[in-house]
Amino acid sequence: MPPVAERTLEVRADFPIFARRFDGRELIYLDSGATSQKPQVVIDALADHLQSHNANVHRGVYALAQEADAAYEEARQKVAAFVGAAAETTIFTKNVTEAINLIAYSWGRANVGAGDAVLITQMEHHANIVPWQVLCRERGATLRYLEVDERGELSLEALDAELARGDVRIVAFAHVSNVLGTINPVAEMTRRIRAAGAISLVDGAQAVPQMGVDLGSLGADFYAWTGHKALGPTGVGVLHGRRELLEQMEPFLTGGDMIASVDFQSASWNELPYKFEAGTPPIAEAVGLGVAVEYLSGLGMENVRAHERALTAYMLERLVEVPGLRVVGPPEAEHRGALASFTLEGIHPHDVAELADRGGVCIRAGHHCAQPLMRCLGVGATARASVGVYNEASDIDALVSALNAGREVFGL
Amino acid sequence: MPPVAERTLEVRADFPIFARRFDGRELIYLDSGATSQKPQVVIDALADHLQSHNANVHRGVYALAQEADAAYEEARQKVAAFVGAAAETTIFTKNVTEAINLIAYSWGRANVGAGDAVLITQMEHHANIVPWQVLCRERGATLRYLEVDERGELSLEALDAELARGDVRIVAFAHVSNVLGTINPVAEMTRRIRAAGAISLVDGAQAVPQMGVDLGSLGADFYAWTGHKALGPTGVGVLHGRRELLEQMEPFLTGGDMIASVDFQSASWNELPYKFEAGTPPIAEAVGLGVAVEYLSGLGMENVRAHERALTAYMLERLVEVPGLRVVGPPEAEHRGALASFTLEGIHPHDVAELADRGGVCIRAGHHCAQPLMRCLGVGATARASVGVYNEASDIDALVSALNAGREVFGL
Amino acid sequence: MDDLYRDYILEHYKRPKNFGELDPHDLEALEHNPLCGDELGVHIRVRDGRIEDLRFHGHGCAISQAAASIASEELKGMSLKDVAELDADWMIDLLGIPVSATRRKCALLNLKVVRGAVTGDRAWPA
Amino acid sequence: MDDLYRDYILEHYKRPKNFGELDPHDLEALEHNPLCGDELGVHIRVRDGRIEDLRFHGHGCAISQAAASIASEELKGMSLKDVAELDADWMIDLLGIPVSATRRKCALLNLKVVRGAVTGDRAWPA
Ligand SMILES: Cc1ncc(COP(=O)(O)O)c(C=O)c1O
Ligand SMILES: Cc1ncc(COP(=O)(O)O)c(C=O)c1O
Repeated sequence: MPPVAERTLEVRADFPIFARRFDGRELIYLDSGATSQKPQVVIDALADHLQSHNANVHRGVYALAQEADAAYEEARQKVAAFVGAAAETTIFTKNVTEAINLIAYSWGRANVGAGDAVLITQMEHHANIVPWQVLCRERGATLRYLEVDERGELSLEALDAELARGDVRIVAFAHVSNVLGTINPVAEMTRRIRAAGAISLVDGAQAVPQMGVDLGSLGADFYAWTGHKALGPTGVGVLHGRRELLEQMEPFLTGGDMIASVDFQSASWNELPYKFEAGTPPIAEAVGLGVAVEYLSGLGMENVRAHERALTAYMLERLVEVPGLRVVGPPEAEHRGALASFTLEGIHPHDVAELADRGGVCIRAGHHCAQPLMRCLGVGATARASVGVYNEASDIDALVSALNAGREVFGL
Repeated sequence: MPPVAERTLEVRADFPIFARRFDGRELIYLDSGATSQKPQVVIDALADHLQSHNANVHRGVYALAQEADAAYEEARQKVAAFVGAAAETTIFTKNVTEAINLIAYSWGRANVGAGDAVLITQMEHHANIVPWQVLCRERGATLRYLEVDERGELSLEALDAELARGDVRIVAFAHVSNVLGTINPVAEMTRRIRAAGAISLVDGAQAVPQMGVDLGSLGADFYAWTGHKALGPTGVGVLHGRRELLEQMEPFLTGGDMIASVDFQSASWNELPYKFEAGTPPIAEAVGLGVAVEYLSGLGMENVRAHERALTAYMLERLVEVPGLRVVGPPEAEHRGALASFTLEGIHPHDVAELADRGGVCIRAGHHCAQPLMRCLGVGATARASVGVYNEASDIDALVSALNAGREVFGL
Repeated sequence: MDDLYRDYILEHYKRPKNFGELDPHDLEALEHNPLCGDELGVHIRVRDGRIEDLRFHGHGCAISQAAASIASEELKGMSLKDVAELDADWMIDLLGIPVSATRRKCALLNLKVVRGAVTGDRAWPA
Repeated sequence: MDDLYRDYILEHYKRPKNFGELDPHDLEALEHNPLCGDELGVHIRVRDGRIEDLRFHGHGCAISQAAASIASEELKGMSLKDVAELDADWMIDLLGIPVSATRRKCALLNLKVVRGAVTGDRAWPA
């Protein structure tokens, strides 16, 4: 294996936050799984839009409004193309959480009833759990979980067995787990799900930022992700859906822009994608996200993945050097996204993160919005280090040093 | 009456968009009712947050995450204080449309049933109509409309009569109409509504940007508004609610951050305001909005109102000079917000806006997301000119010239 | 001279051709322009697989009214099969003025309505 | 020396006082720290309007465990009326270390639980 440095993207200078110093120290950011840092081009695009092209979209006749309109729709086209989707079936939401809620409300309430089942997995983020709990309780349906095995993976046989029960209407699962790092075999899963007559929703929040995603070959009915983890601004998420499904669905949020016509007692809906975008959308944020995916495309998603996989492999290698440290999820970097969640004997994850911070290293600790998974893993919380395009091998070294120093503080 | 110029705020230089030229001409922006332009300080705050303080909120132990947290919560405090609300009952949404949907879903589905009525007014924006149509259809309730009189105003007697029928559970109405400009007597209305045992929701989208709003004296149970019309960024809205009501309500969007604890089959909710903020919020946008309300407070909302009222009075005066022009809504500037909607005989509003654009003037044309009101007014659409803090009397003059020139193009 | 509001456009706007009702008729449709709420309907009489006669009704801006008026002359006598294949370019060319992205729907509303009446397809012409 | 992880904090963390169950007990409560999912419960035995004895159970970080351990000694013998009036400052002072905004909930979880058991109030101490 070539040394990590050889395969490292050299993009840190594109990200202004790394110019900051914290008590004189550089920022060592290993929390991209929570949110990514933003390249200057994205921030500039957002600021430039507000500075020079700001107007409301969809209704203005004047030149400035047409610029705003064009910028917003161009962003939609870029974002759609980035994952191989069509613009008309690409809906801007505020985050992936809203996108999943949209499906649970609009598709779910019309298609899931008493005696039906919703199937999710033990590795889901709360955003892909709680909306289904609410739906199932309201509709008298059953919420079942696909098990995660000791490697942190799902079993296709278990999926087949669940589908064979004949009551599953929708299977909602993460493309990449935000705790285990597991990369799920989406195409194989959606094929089975479709064959069983069920619908698939894939939570791509962790996947889109770090690997090439082609919705054509993944075959998901719905695919959702979030801008702020993909080098984009906060305040914007994305939902892609199969046209026939989106067309059959009732809208979720209602109000301006999503209507064709409103009478006193009833309204008719606008065409896709507007039917699902009620009110003034996150215009400048979408423009920023368009530039973010352009930036990622410029790097090449295969290079992004190679860079992050190499760093992850290095991280897995180095972390085991720390006594008492246990990493959860698939052992091989090829099978996981760019993160490692771990526990450290004798130190609570919260304290692990605090001690890492003393070494200037930013990692996350807690349940990572995946409490059911924590229960399956038999832990209350874990610490998690996650990498992005701007990380380097030295960041991992700093983490390992901080952890070792932390063990000393705790007298271990 | 002193000349308009005397009472003019001199803030245009704070807004970078006015440095732009369109075919060599300055921007004459009379569409603040659709969205406001943004002062440089707001854009800078947004960009600076993403550049130097970006991290996800609510869970990070490290210093950067604490900065992001503090910035987000400080923004909440500023925004709450700006309208006299408490931070814990101030919820960030993506726009006012989401805020109203939140109430219609969460409060409405639990409190409006068959035989009940929802009362709105004929002057509502689609955002305050369609969610109630959906709710009433789902619950078997009745949607009724308070009439708008020939002055473009509501009648308190008509409100009393509606409330006396005893079936009204909630009254939802605009503080300021986005078409008529009418300023509704909110405090008197909420007093009557409360006395009748009903709940009030006020759509403050047009009010908050242009007048001092003090929720303490307005007495609304729910009050919602939107950042992008109040000099803030796109992608952020605000909902204020009475604590007891918010506490009793089920959440709307569900997922990360809004939970206290998640088990396999059920979850418990976080405290206010987080219970209603699912997923990663519009962090940088909230920070920007915090600076926007600070900027407005710096100008003084009484000065903002005085400036815009004077311009509106001037606009009403000048517009009647144009032959065939008819303004809708209250005739006196004291009784209306900073806009004038009008029709021009012989020219469709869409063409009016197009002709204004040839004079470099940005105005809006269409139904302004208020189709039921259009029907009441007996028109399909109107043109609308609306002013903001950065407008000057010369902008009105330019509009009037453009309209006159437009009449000539149409051979009128 | 004005680019958009040419004399013939304004002439068609002020005195649109083939506006009104047509009874009896064989096909009809009604559509809105969601941007401005404008409404345009059509009545079509068919003979031998061709549009024998048609009338528009509704209200709209100069662009949408002129487009409907100008198109109505061309549509008369056209086979339903040919109508089904008409695209946005046909209408924009026929109109003969530069149409901005925002006003495109104004120009295309009549074609949407006519195609809708003939084929049932309610999509905007592309 | 470490600001936060002082010797006595780590000592309380490793060997917390008054942890376990207390049966029978008169009052109890259980709360989560929503930030990390940590869980802390308390059992309280009351005599003559005072806390006669108490035990915490659950899991948490060094700050939350040490805070519970340190507080438990002070709480024993305190009147329920006084317990109801304890505020965040009391706990933070008692802990004796600088607590960041994020870790504040860790430090206050035990007081929230105890006040909840005594008064039914589930709000975070302010
Ligand atoms: C009175 C009123 N209500 C609601 C809205 C909707 O605001 P938003 O699109 O930001 O949700 C607007 C503006 O479009 C408005 O003027
Ligand atoms: C797998 C996964 N799903 C959903 C989410 C929620 O994303 P957001 O908070 O942007 O809605 C996250 C990130 O927090 C995630 O990692």
